[in-house]
This record gives sequence, C-alpha cells and structure tokens, in this order.
Amino acid sequence: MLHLINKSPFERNALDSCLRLAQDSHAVLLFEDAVVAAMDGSAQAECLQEAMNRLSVYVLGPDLEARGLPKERIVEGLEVIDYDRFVALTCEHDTTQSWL
Amino acid sequence: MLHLINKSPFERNALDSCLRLAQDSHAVLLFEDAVVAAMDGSAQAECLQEAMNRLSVYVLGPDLEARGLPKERIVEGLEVIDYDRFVALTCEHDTTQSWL
Amino acid sequence: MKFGIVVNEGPYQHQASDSAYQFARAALAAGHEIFRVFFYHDGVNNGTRLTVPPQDDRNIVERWSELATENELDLVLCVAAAQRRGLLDEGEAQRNGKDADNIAPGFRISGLGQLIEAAVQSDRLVTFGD
Amino acid sequence: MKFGIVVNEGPYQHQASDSAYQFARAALAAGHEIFRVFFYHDGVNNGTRLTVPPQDDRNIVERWSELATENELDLVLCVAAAQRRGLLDEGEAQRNGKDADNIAPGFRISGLGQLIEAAVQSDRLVTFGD
Amino acid sequence: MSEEGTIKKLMYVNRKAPYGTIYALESLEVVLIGAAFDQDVCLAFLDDGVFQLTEGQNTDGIGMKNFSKTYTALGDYEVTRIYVERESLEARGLSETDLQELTYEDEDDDWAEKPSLHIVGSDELAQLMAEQDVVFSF
Amino acid sequence: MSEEGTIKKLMYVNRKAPYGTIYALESLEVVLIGAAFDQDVCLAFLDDGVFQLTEGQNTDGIGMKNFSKTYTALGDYEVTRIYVERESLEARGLSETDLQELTYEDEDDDWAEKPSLHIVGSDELAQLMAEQDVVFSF
Repeated sequence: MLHLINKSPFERNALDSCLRLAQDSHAVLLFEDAVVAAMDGSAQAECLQEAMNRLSVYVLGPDLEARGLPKERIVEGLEVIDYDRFVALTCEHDTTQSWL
Repeated sequence: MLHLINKSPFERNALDSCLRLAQDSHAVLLFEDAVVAAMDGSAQAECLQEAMNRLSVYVLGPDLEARGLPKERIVEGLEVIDYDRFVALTCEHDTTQSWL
Repeated sequence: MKFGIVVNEGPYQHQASDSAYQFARAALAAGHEIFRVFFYHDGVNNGTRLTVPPQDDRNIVERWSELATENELDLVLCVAAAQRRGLLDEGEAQRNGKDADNIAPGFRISGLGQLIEAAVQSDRLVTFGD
Repeated sequence: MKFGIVVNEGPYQHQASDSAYQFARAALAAGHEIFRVFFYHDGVNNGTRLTVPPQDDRNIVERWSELATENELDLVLCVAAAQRRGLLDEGEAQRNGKDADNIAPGFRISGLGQLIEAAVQSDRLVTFGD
Repeated sequence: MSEEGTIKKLMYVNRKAPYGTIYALESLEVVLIGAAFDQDVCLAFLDDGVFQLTEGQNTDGIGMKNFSKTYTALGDYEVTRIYVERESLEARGLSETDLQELTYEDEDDDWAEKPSLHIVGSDELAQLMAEQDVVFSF
Repeated sequence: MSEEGTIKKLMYVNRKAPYGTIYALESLEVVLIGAAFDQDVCLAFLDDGVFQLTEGQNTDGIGMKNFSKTYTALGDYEVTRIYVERESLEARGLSETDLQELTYEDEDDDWAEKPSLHIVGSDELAQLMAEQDVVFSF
C-alpha cells in the first residue's frame, strides 16, 4: 500500500496516524505541506528516521523546492521524487490511501 | 484577550500554540470541533486542567451537544456557555484572536 | 458595541459560516451593532444565489440574505478572492466578459480595504474560519 | 493502468486541485488512462466557468477544461455536493428554478454512483484533498 | 449494479469529528449510494472520526442537520462491518458505551439481529486496512 | 486614509505553510492593501508560517505563482516590524539564515537600511500579541 500524506506533521496528526497504522514494507509519500516533515534536525526527524527502518519513505521534489527546502538539508535516506515517479509509485502499489 | 479555538487538539496544533502564547488571565473559548478537548479522562484533559490554573476556559454548549458530549463528562471547572455569553465574552475582552 | 465579523470558509464544508451566523444573531439580539460581515478566502462562496441545499437542511446563503435585509447588514465579498473562485455580480461579469453572475441578494463585492476599515471602525473584530 | 482521481477541495484555497492536475498530466504522459476525475465536497467548485484569476497566476478551471478536451477526460461534479454549493448546469438550473448556471466546459454533473463506479472500474483510485 | 462482476474490498476511513466539517455527512452519503453496488464494504472510524458515532447528538443549538441516526440505518443497507479503533476512543475519554448501538439482521441466520460495530485495536485495524483494494478517505 | 484619525495596533498572524493552502498569499494581499490605512502594523510568523519566509522558493515544478519576493517589498509599504518565533524555527530545523533578508529604509534616520525581520522568543511574541487591538488570523 502507498500512503499519501499532504499535511505538515507540526500542524496535524495525519502522519502520526498513518505511521501508527501502516504495515511494514508499505510506502509513504510526503507531498504538499507534508514535505516540511523531511527537514533534517527538525523535531519530527527522529520519528521519520524510525519509520524509515520499516517503510519506504519518499518526498515530492517540486513541493520541497516551492517551500525553499534544499535537498541537501533533508533526512538522510529519504528519496526525492518527481511527479512521474509519483505516478509510477501508485502503479507499483495495489492500493493508495490518502490521509486527509 | 479572548482566544477562540475551533479545532480539535487531537487533530491540530491550534490549542497547543494558543496555550504557549496566551498570557496569564487571558480567556480561551473552545467551540466547533475544539469542544472535544473538554472531555474528562481524555489525553488532553491534563493539559487543559493545567491551563485552567492561569486562564479562564469556556466551552460552547451547543457544540458539545451536537457532538453528543454530556456536560457531566467534561473537565471539572470548565464553564459551559451559550451564544449569548459568547457575544458577552467578546465584549468583556478588548481583543479577540482566532487560532485558525 | 460595534462588531466586525470575518468569515473565511464557504458554506457547508466548514462550520465557520454557521458559527458566524449564530454569533451575529446573538449579537443583534443583545442590541449590538454589526458594522460589516466580511467574507474572505473561500468565505466568498457564501454569497452565491445558485445553492440548492437539501430540503431537510438549513439554507446558509438565504439565511445570510434574510439577516441582512432584516437588520440592514453590510455583507461584503472580497473582490480578489471572489474573482479567483467564480463569484461575480452583474458589473463584474460584464467587465470580465462572463455570460452569467451568481451573487445573492444582500451581498456586495468590494475591495480588501473594507476589511481593514471594519477592523479599524469596529469595537471588536471576530474571525470565523478553518 | 486505468486511474480514477478524486478531488475534494476547491480551486486556489488548497493545493489539492493543483496536485491532482499535475498527477493527471504525468499519468497521461506516461501513457496511462484516466477513467474519470470525480470532484467531491468543495472540489465541485473547480467546475465553475465564472472564475477570473489574476493574470499572473494559473487558471485552474480552464486548465482542467483543456486537459479534458485534449484527452477526452470525464470530469464529473457530484450533484449533491454541487447543489449545496451553487454549481449548476443548464438542466439543474431549470429544474431548480435558478436564473443562471455556472458549469465550465468539459465538466458534467452526475451522482455519487459515478465515484463508486470509478473506484470499481479503475485499477487505482487516488484522492487529493485537505 | 456491479459491472462485469468485479467485487472489490472497499473501506471508508472516517477521521474527522462531525459538524465542524462536512466530511462525516458526505461520507455517509457515499456509503448509502455505494451500498447498491454489491461490493465488499466496511467502515473504519478512527482519530476524531469516533465522535461521529456518539449517542445523543443534538444539533438544535447550532442549527445544523442531525444525521447521526442514519448510522443506525446502515444495517438495512447491508453495511454490516463497522470498525472503531479502541486507541482512538480511549485517547478521547470515550468507551463503547458512549457510542450508538449499530446492528444488522443476518439473512443467513434467520434474520437474527447482530452487532455491526466492532471495537478493534490498532494492530487489527492496520491489518484490515492493508487488505483493502480501495480506501475512501474522509 | 485612516478615518476619524483612529490608529489601532494591528497584527497579522501567519501560522500556515505557503502553497499547501492560499492563506499565506491572501494574507499578504491584505497586508499590502492595509498599508494604505496608516495603522500601527506588525506581522508575526509562527508555527508553519515560518516557511513563508524561506529563501530560494521555486514553484516551477508545481505550476503555482511564486509570491515569496513580495515579502522583500514590504519595507516599501512601510511594513517594518516582522516577528518570527524562534521556537517555531528551531522545531522545524530552520534558523534565521534560511530566511530571506527583509529590510526597510528609515526615513527618520536619513533613509538608512535597517532590518525589519526580528527573531523573537515565545515570551516576547506573547507579550507583543497581548498588546494588539486587532489580530488578523491566517
């Protein structure tokens, strides 16, 4: 399953709830305002790193760039993707769940 | 100052931020989805009780009733008010701040 | 007291417009004056006369129109926010080459200066939103 | 792959409609089929032809209309959500005694069954919202 | 009404409190329409979505339509699997007794009335979610 | 344009990230219009609002209008007091060097260029908020 998160974890509980209920080996894509979760050294970084031990976590590059967040500053191991890869990810996973 | 909170503290950071920045003796009104913060025995109750030591905290009755939350079950000392009192509170305080 | 009221979300999707309406009614009932209700962001969607809500539900737009008529309320939609979202009065429609308009009775379209003016002229500004 | 896309928020206020559009374009460019784009909740507001966005900004509604024409996309506004929020086509306007309609080219209004059908018939359903 | 005989597992995920936003009501509208499609349907209530199911909702004071009784009619629409996350209830100071009773009549068991509401832990809910073909998010 | 000479303390409070929602852009539109009213204006950026001020925003990939350069023009509109909460920055892995430089020319000091952006702690921000006559929330 591919989990879509579009909300900042500083503002809402969507990422928290997703991580509570996502199964090992599921994938998570951070996009829209959720890309702020990717910043290294943030209060959310540790939680994200822990999640990356059991889940594949991606972040949408165009949304990072819009918010002025440089790729060099994000949590190590996070994969930055574009819209083409976003589409490909939805193909690779049978089901997509949006955490609105 | 009267602080208006209309978001559930389980979903968003509005109440948190408000409590971080509200000065002693300010007032806080919980309404709309924020009334769920009023439930006794919830994970937010302790934080609310602490806030009540230095702030006046009110909760809008009509919004409690809509969500099926009985007045007998809310945190002790919280004042349940109606729309008339809501208007009166905005008069008693020089400024109203909405934490959207 | 003289109140300014700001509504930042559209009808039905969020409770903001409902809460603002209940607040406005209570304020009027208590003898207060409402200097202006300013609709900003998606709040401009409260001003469309094309809504057809279910028969067993409240009609949010009509309720505002009626409250405005009964109490001579000034209901203002922000023009910039309204244009983005497709809320037009007859003049705006003509100026922009549109073949229809959709503003409801009792509402008018004006600039953001009306919001600042409401903030400065009112004793209290109360904002309802998401 | 056959995609169903759901858009739950209106234009400009949230990024949902923008993200859905970028996703749809990328999917089409990769040779995938889009079975339907279903607009629900405030998402129905994407279907108004009365928007006049600033000249230096994107025109969200027009972009959807053009994408639909170029790719024979099926853009559906939920009728119940649309009625609540004031989105009408000519037929709906007549049936409900309204003097104007506001639906944009390339969009049609239909029932919620179209959402379930999109979920069942598509290989993937992807939802964009608040 | 299912086309080409496709039967999918559909889950409606409800995470928002009622009335503050319209998602609860419009989710219910999808569920009712969707019931005609003969799919394998279940509902999940978690996070603030658990407040949608509370007993005794009264919207007179806010002037909005009270749609809470519709949940009790879901059984008539053959929506018989409704899951509520225990952890979400507990964090909000609620328990099962605060929720409406939701039941259905089992046609395979002489129309015996059975509970359709099930309180499940996060682990079980996670398992159920992972099995779905389609997830509707509200 | 101030009427009857009223001068109020107005604060614009920005708590949301840019682009995910329109609040940042439409807040800026109010600030620019409001500048003509000769009121005592300041801006506060806290919570995810601090992301509105980051340097190097590039919206080409999302097809939206990049309005970040408008913040640097605020000085020309005599908006000279912009407060950013330090605690919000730190929690998000940001520091002052990640933000755009915002300045104004001080007409009372031979048009010397001065910083309009001030990083303040929660205590100071709380104090500033408490002094306002009107708070606009975005």
